[in-house]
Amino acid sequence: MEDLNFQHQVRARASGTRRSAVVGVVASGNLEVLVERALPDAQCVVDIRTAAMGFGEIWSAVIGDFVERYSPGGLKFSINDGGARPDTVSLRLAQAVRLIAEDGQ
Amino acid sequence: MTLDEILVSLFPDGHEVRKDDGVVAGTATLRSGGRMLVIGVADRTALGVNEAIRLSEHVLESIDRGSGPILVLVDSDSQRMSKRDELLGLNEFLAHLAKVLIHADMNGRPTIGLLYGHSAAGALLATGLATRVLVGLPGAEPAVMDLPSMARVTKLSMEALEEKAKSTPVFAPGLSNLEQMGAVHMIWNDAAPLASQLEALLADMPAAHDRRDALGKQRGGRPKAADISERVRDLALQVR
Amino acid sequence: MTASLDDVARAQRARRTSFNEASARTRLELMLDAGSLVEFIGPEQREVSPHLRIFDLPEQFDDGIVVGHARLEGSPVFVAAQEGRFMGGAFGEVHGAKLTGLLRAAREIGSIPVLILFDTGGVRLQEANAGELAIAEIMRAVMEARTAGAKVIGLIGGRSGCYGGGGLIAGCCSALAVSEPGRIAVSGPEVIETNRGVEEFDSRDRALVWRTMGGKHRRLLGAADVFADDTVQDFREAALELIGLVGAFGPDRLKAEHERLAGRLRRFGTCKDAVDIWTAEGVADAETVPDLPADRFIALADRIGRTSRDAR
Amino acid sequence: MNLIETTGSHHGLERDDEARRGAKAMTSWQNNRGARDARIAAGAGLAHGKVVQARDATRLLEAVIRPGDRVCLEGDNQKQADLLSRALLAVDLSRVNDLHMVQSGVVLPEHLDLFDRGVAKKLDYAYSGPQSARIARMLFGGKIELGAVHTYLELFARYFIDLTPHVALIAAVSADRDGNLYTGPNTEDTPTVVEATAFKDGVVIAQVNEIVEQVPRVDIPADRVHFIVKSDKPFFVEPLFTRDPAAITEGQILTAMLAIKGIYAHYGVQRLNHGIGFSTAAIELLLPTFAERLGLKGRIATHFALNPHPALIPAIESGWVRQIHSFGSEVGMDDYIRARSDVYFTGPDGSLRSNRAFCQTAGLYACDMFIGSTLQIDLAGNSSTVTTSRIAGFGGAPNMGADARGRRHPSEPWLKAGAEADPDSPAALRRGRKLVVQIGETFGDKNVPLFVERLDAIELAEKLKLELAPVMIYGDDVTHIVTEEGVANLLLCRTAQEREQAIRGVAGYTDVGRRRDRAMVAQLRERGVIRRPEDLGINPLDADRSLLAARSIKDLVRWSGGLYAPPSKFRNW
Repeated sequence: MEDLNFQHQVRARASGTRRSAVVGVVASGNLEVLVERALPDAQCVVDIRTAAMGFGEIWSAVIGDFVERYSPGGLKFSINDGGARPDTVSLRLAQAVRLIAEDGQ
Repeated sequence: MTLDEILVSLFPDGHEVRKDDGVVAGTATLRSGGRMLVIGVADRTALGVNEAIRLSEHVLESIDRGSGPILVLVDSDSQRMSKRDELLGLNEFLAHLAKVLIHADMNGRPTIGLLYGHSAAGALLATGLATRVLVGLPGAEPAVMDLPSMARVTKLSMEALEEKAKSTPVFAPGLSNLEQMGAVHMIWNDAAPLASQLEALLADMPAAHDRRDALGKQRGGRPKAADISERVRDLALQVR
Repeated sequence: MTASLDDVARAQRARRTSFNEASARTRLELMLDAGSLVEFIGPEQREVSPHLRIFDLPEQFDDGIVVGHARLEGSPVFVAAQEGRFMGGAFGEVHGAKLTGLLRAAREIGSIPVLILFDTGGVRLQEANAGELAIAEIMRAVMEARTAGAKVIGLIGGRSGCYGGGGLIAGCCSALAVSEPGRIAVSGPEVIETNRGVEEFDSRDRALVWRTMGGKHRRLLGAADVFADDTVQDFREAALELIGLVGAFGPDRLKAEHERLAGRLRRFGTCKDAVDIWTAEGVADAETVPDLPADRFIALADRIGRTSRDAR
Repeated sequence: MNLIETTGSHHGLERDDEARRGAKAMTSWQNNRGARDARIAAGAGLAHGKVVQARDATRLLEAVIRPGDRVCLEGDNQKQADLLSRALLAVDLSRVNDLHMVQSGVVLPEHLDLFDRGVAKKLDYAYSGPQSARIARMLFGGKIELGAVHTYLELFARYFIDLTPHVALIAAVSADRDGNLYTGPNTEDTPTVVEATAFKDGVVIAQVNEIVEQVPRVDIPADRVHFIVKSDKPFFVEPLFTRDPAAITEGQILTAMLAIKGIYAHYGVQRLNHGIGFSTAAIELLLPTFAERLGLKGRIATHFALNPHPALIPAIESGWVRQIHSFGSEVGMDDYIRARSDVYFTGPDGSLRSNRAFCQTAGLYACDMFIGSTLQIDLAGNSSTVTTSRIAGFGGAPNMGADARGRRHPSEPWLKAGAEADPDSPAALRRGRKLVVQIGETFGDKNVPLFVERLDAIELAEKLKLELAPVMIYGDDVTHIVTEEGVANLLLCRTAQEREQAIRGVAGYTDVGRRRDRAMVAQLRERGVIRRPEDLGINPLDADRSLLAARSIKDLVRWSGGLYAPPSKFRNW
């Protein structure tokens, strides 16, 4: 397993009021993303534990594009990865943002 | 110890326990003079639908007509792995046996398991692990999963698995591992008469309440189970 | 009670959603009254398995099971749903302890039913001893909860089926609902083939696997009382039906179960294949049973009339 | 002497001598006919009429086949003359050896065992899917003398020019006593193989599942068949074209949505061929849902050159598809096809008539689009399914995925593609272009990237000293690449550099993708060379499995009204 951590300063706070949400499942080629509204508005943190070693550069690119596109301010993402492909990672991150953007608990 | 040696050592006052095609059943006289139902699986026999229905029948009959504690002797294979057994619903037969034992235990017929040989997987769940107190005899060799199968599935070498097994009791076969988990409550001394050890246990039988997770925590085998189940229980009671 | 707009939307989605395909969380979200689920020790608590790290394997924040409290048609229920895609839904230490705790609460309360959405290959290999013991504790807790008056309903239709110790827990439940893709057994097809050879059981012959272990066979045997079509809404309805059907547990149940199982052995003990059993039950064209659509199959099962009601 | 017999093979000369000995009265211009008659006479002792017992199959082959013969052992990506391949493997090496196998498919283990044992020596073939790893090892080890790897149509063509079989070993469903053959839904290559063999003095031996009074229809007339061997078991057929909808991912659905909106709808593609991957299965399953909501029914995907894909059942049942001609059949589809003869080609008996050669030709000339997946794409758009340790062959994809230079009839998509590629030429003199689309996810199984700087096929060609690298589809034939990141329209690229950046621009997070020139990619996007999901009005979050018309094999059975009977390995009931 490999642990990765990315921290970004972002333009704006993510919308919605939900405190946390989880999408995806840890399985071969899949991942789970736990997202929590736990940070100052201008910050975004992504913690990753991945079964696929040596893909740090790709993660960095995927997370960079994601943060640029969605401006997920105030959100902390925790990822358990079963070796998902980058497009699956992007999709799950987008799904997590959509889910936490809902109102409610 | 062989089954006969065990029975003699357990019941010096006599027993009518018979073995038939690997299925053990009968009654025995305790030192205290009371009677005890004895059932079990011997000779490393696989536990299939035929064996399970016979065993549960003895227990149900005894619930109706007998009294006293129940002893479950275990030297079995795994559950019987066959098309026929699964076709006929082996899970129901094994669950039925376990249910009958649990029910008896909860209703004044305390159950003791005595693991003296091998056992594995579904067979262990339906017998020894369905009793209130599971006792191990030295030399018993339970294996929830055998290491070669584990090696195949995990794609780790036997050496690697054996190395890991040194640092944790959580996956490898063996009596002491199950003891640390809290599954085996105690290991008797096979050099001393078993009868007195049985009498001592019966005299000081723990309550029917399942405390195996607490034992596993105390013995360091299961660091989280007791706390997690307790927390869930508390949370669930709060929402009432 | 009139359904809220949320519940109407929920029911529509639940009717369209395959139970087999849905995740554990989606099953619960769509099966239970809208927004009613309160999860205990959710993923944000990060109570992961303490053992998977030994094998350098990824963890899941909820260890593959969701447990909580919710409402079903307005009434309280406890629920547990296994995620069959994480480690095959297998029982590990934390995974199992969550269900044990839930059942222990159900025993203390006595009146709130427990729904278990099984989706499991059995014991998690990497923590086999802890998983095996967790199953033993769950079986005990199910029986104690039932004895205290709680109904424990098993719902089986996930992709990992209900194998190994999961099959034994299912056998302890008050009643089961199963769908066609659902499977209930102890030994998995590959396990039988590996140990006994391909002549005993060809695990790649999936038609054989399903007619030996699948939902239709289990329903016809009476091992499951309700056959659900593979939608989340059907499982909701099945759960409601079973909660209504199940009576109190007592020793008479175990005797009746004994008769039921002994009778099964007498009648079908020499059958070589599920088709022989169905034929012995008087089903004409028994080999077509796997192809029957749900409504016709349910009519057939009802006509044969085998059930484990009051006998488990 | 004709061309074939002057290729210098000493075996050929030996056979001529033998022919002279066997038929003294013959003129020197009919040696081959004499030789053929002698072979038949040698086998006749084992036959009652034309029928030979299965246990005598090896003896029959020893009697009929000569060392060094060109032998076509029928086998393609689906059906296999498996009894005859086992019989051939068992021959006495002193009587039969050093054969030159000319066959579509190297699929069964026995096909390669022939070379290990020395029964065969040289190989010309088209497809080797299941044996791709072993055939690579044997080629490296020099166990096989390779002629060439072909496309199906190309190998068929050579059957009539310079690779004509001396003996064809074929498979059919049934035969009558005279030798009329019914090949059933899996007719596939048989008419082509028999045509080349029987009309050029070769011997045709058929294995059949049963011998009947009257065959349901005559697929091969009796006078082209010399021996019949009754097999105990039906010949093997691989369900190669069945894709379980349960395994289709959200990424594949997104990619399929992009293809439908960005290509099918854009060009109005009605006549087409689909490859066998999950991405194209996703397209098939999105037709009655996503594409229907876009109002595309009747405007796209109406006529196919295609095997009977089970995944197409919902589209057929929803009235999308007018006509399908097939290379072969598909296991479990027979009853469905029979009941949907408006759509499929069927014989007077009601069952499917497939024909690989005609269908390949149809795909090449009468289809406006090929869409399929591949394993590797390089910066010029060349693609290959070869990796350094696997040689899967070509099969039919290059015929489908090539612009037919001989095409003369116009159609809207063809003309539109031609205009995009060459806007400056006068319309009346401008060739159209076939749409050749490569579809796939940027990372494949085990996170292996689809895009590479250099194809593994080149390394393989160097190792094996091949003159040509095994390229599945050449870059200059490829018109579009679709990934989850977007659609690249290579027709609109004017320079090699633009082409490279267009490819990099849809290569996602692969090394190739991350090394893009971001400014140039942005510019290409403005020109519409690259189109992202949002450019096509598609939200990736909408790419959900609930969009699939069928999400399981069971759903396909339901759509078919119970007519589709999937093989056991695809069932979960």
